[in-house]
Amino acid sequence: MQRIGVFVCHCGSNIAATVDVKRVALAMLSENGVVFADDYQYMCSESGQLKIAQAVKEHNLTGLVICSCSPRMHEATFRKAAEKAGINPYMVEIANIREQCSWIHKDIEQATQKAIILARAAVAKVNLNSPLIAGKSPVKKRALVIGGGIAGIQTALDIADAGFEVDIVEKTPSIGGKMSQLDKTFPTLDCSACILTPKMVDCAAHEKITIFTYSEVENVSGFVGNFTVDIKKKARYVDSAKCTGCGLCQEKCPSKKALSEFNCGLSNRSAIYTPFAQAVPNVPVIDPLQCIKLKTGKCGLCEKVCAANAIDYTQKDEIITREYGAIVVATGFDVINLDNYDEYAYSQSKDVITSLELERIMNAAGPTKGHLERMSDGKAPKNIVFVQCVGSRCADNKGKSYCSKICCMYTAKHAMLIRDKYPDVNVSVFYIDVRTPGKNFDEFYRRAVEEYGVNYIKGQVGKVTPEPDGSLTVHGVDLIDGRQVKISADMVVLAAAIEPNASVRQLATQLTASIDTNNFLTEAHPKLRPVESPTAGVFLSGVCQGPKDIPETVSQAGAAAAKVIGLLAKNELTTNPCTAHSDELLCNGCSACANVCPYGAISYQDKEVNDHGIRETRRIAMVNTALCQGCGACTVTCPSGAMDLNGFSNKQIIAEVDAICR
Amino acid sequence: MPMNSTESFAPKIVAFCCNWCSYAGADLAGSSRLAYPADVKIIKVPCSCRVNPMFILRAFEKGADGVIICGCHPGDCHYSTGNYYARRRMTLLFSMLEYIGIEKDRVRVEWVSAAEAVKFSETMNSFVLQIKNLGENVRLGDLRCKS
Amino acid sequence: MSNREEKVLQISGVNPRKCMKCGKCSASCPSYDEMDIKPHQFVSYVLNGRTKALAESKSVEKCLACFACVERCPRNVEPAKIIDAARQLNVRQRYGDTLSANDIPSLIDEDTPQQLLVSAFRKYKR
Amino acid sequence: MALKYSYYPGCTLKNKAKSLDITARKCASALGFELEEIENWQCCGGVYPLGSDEIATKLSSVRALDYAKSKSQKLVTLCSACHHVIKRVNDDMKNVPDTRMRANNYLKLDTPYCGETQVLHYLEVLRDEIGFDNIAKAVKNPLKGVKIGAYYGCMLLRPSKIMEFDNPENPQIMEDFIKALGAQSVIFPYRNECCGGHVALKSPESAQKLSGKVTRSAEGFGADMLITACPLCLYNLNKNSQSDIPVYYFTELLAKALGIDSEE
Repeated sequence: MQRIGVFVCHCGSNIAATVDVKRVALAMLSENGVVFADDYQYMCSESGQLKIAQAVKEHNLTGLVICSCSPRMHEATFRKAAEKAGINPYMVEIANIREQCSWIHKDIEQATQKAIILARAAVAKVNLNSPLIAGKSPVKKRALVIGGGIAGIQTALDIADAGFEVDIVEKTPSIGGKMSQLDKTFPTLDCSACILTPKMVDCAAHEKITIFTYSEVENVSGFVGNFTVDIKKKARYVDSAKCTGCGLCQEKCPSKKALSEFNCGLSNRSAIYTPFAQAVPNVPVIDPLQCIKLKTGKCGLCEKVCAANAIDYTQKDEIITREYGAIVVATGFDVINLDNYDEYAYSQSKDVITSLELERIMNAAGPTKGHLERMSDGKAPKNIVFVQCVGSRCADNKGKSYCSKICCMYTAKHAMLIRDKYPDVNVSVFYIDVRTPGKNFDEFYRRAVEEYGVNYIKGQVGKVTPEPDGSLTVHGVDLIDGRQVKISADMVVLAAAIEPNASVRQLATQLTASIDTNNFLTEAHPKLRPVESPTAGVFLSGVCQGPKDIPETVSQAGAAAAKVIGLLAKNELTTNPCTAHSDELLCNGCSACANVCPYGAISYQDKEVNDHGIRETRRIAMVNTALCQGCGACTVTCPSGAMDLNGFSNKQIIAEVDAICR
Repeated sequence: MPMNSTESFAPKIVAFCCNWCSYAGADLAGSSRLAYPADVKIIKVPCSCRVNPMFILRAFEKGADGVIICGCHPGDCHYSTGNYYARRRMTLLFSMLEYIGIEKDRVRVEWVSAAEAVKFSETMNSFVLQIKNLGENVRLGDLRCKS
Repeated sequence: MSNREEKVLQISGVNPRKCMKCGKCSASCPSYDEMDIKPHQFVSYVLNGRTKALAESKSVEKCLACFACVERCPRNVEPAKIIDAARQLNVRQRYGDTLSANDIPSLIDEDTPQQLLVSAFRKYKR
Repeated sequence: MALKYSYYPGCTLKNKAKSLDITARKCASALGFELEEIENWQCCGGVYPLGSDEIATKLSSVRALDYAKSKSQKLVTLCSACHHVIKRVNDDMKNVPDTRMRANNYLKLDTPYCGETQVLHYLEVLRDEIGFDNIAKAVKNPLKGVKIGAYYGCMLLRPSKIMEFDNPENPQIMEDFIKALGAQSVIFPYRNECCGGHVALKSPESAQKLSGKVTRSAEGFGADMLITACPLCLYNLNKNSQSDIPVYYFTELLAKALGIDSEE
């Protein structure tokens, strides 16, 4: 027989304003097993926890029910408090009377009634709880970082500097990511490559870091501390060990029609290529769709000119299996496809470009060697119009519902840089709102307006019409002036929304990490655990979690690294004791449970049992508690009812059902 | 249709929510103050695949008027495949309910992610309305269970 | 909210609160210069209880029903439906007609398509 | 067996736009499909009633749609206005329960009409059912060297969610049609901007301004002529744009290319 104590939290007025907490406590006193019930302002506070300890001592309690906020919030807090007070932490149940009661109901009577029922169910469950002891599992002291942009690079460097091994998996031929494509960075206008390339080189040189470029995650299994990951190294057709990075192969390659991914398709590249001069590693790859040798068998020029004998047309994709204690997702973003925005004539005119394309045009290593030119005729533009919020903040299925966050600042940057370098060029920016929260951000935008004379127009553009003379007419509205404006421009730059890299969907499934409706990875808690995924051992870094700029990305990357270091520093982890177990007298060894177990945690043993005096050897299911994650699939599948789950046993759930329906 | 009694009739509804998606979705509905009727009481389970059809029948025996099972979206299960098992089991339960002459609309399966607070609240509102339209569960209630 | 505002909202089926005031409707409107109340203002006129002014505006008859604002609105607000609802308020009233059969002969030529007359009667007359 | 469609000609095609009707029918039989005129069709009203409470103004469309349903045929239209109205009413009948219920209450059909009929524009028949490559094969007099601007106007394209005709900002169907006839298509940005025909009766000055923009834009990009599907656009561009650029119905060109005599 349990001796249960019930504690009803006011949560300030969050609960107490809608739920009559005294009545809930009083009602619990007549429940089976309850010997003590009380209410308090803040149960999670130190004095609240002290109250629990006192009651345990005074009333010799064996189980606790806390009626408070969601267990996702403070279950761990109260379990610790119980342990301190000398009760097994798994003898605690939470009745969620805040998120699932006081916050959604207005009527005090109704909410109080519901709180009583929820508390009743928790009491019924605790009556059947039994003490559980958590097991231990070892931690593999290596981290995997998926994605080699600035987020992945920073995370990897921070983890490696703490002395742990890190692997970076990057799907393109070089690390560097989107930041390597940028020309200058706001709000300081320092050159992106100047601050990024040293970090890339550091990564390559770090003894604790292994970089797998041109590689993808193929499969993930295991759990926190013990992940096993298959990495596919795509055939590079170049032996990285032999290649000296001289670049002669690229120079001689006769196939030069492919569009350069790095330059956003604005220039061409050879079939054998490194994406950009500072690529890490400085080892080219052969694009099999463009290579004449791989397509037709003829050519082989690169092989002939390679003094290091590094070319290998027979290379095949390779699978490498590695073990990790923690995984960081840093898959970054892409600019949205603009097919839904043909009113801006992006597909109809070469002089309508995205902001990322403008970065390449402004960059000395870009398609125009840094000269501001129109992509259609190479002429210098005299009038440039920027359009903000293209595909952001939409509620129409065409675009994204969120604000892409970085566009206001990079547009101000572009406008300022152009006015600085080409003072005779007129620059107009159509905006809906200018959003510049951030250190020195609004000052930066104001400088664009006040010092550089950028013409900011409040209003959106309805349509861009290409004209017979090659110019573009921008049809917009000036809401402050109250008139339609038509600007004749030579170049239109669209601040297109950003979205998570498409690979993240599949990756989320592999990692069983949840993603939101916009394909951003979900954090464990939006405020308190912003760099952790709800899946233990999986961490988030950079834009894969939500739009952010470089400084924010770098801080989040560092935070993710700190979390990983905290995990890898442990020698072993406490495992979840809520695992399955089978009753050897009921088990008939049918294998149904092993067939549904996603973790291969169930095996069979021939074991001698004593069934009511009859001794015989039977085939019996055994659960490996280190592997079992406690989903409970086996418990429902088991035809004889032998499988049950600690913490969520059949009897416990039925007791909750009964208490609710009573 | 017992439309006129829907005002006074407060159905008993049990909602099984998986710990990773739907329970979190319910929490988010709470912190976003998206109301749904107090008739819904949530039982947390690790995964929708932990819900034994027997629990549902038990709830009906004990006088529940509707049972709803919420899990992660297909493909997003924290345990990879649990929600697929749940879906298959519930399909069988539906045909069994139909076979024994019970309105299968008293049971619903919905996928609600941790981010879908609006969907959670809308689902609960519509389910309660559906149960109110069906009226009290009289056919499944076990008289021995009535006090 | 007055009866008239409610009526406009009910006829139009539009939720004006979805508007984020970007002005893309006004940027797209081919009749902008002819209108006294501009497309992006339709929403705030309804929200601020100025539907009477909206119904009496020139815009009511200047809207071309070309649906450029509907197509391009990033928030699915459909401004064309608001101004059409304001027009409906007028023509559904007694003496709300702004065209009579007697006016027709002076307005047409030998090529005028029937379609134009039919739609004009829908637009200007109960 | 020839493909058969229920055909809704509409008021103007029986009168001022007879050539649109005649050439369309003749081309249809040359291309192996038949337009069966819906019995006792009534005028669609010319404009789609935007009010969510409008029922009576939608009934003529529903009758035509139900007729096509009873014959298990797709409903084909030619005039942009008719197409716009009937397609949108059909969408209401399919997706707006209140309109569906009240319209059916009025009509008292044997079985309620719930948006079952598929509504096609003649151009969609050419593209999706016949195929532009087959049309190219049937062309006897290719319109070599002719530069043609396709003027879409508003009603075929918008709102694209419901019309589902083509990309509303960068449509291709008429350009592909022009190419199938052996001519050269001229893309000009005003091809999907309104010509102002809707106010041609009471604000001719607006109609002049707007239609002028359309023809100037087309001429600027080198179009020799314009084609359209809409009798009102054709009238307005001819009368109000103050340009001499010829405007034809697309079916007139089709007839010419197929070598069909377009006289009655």
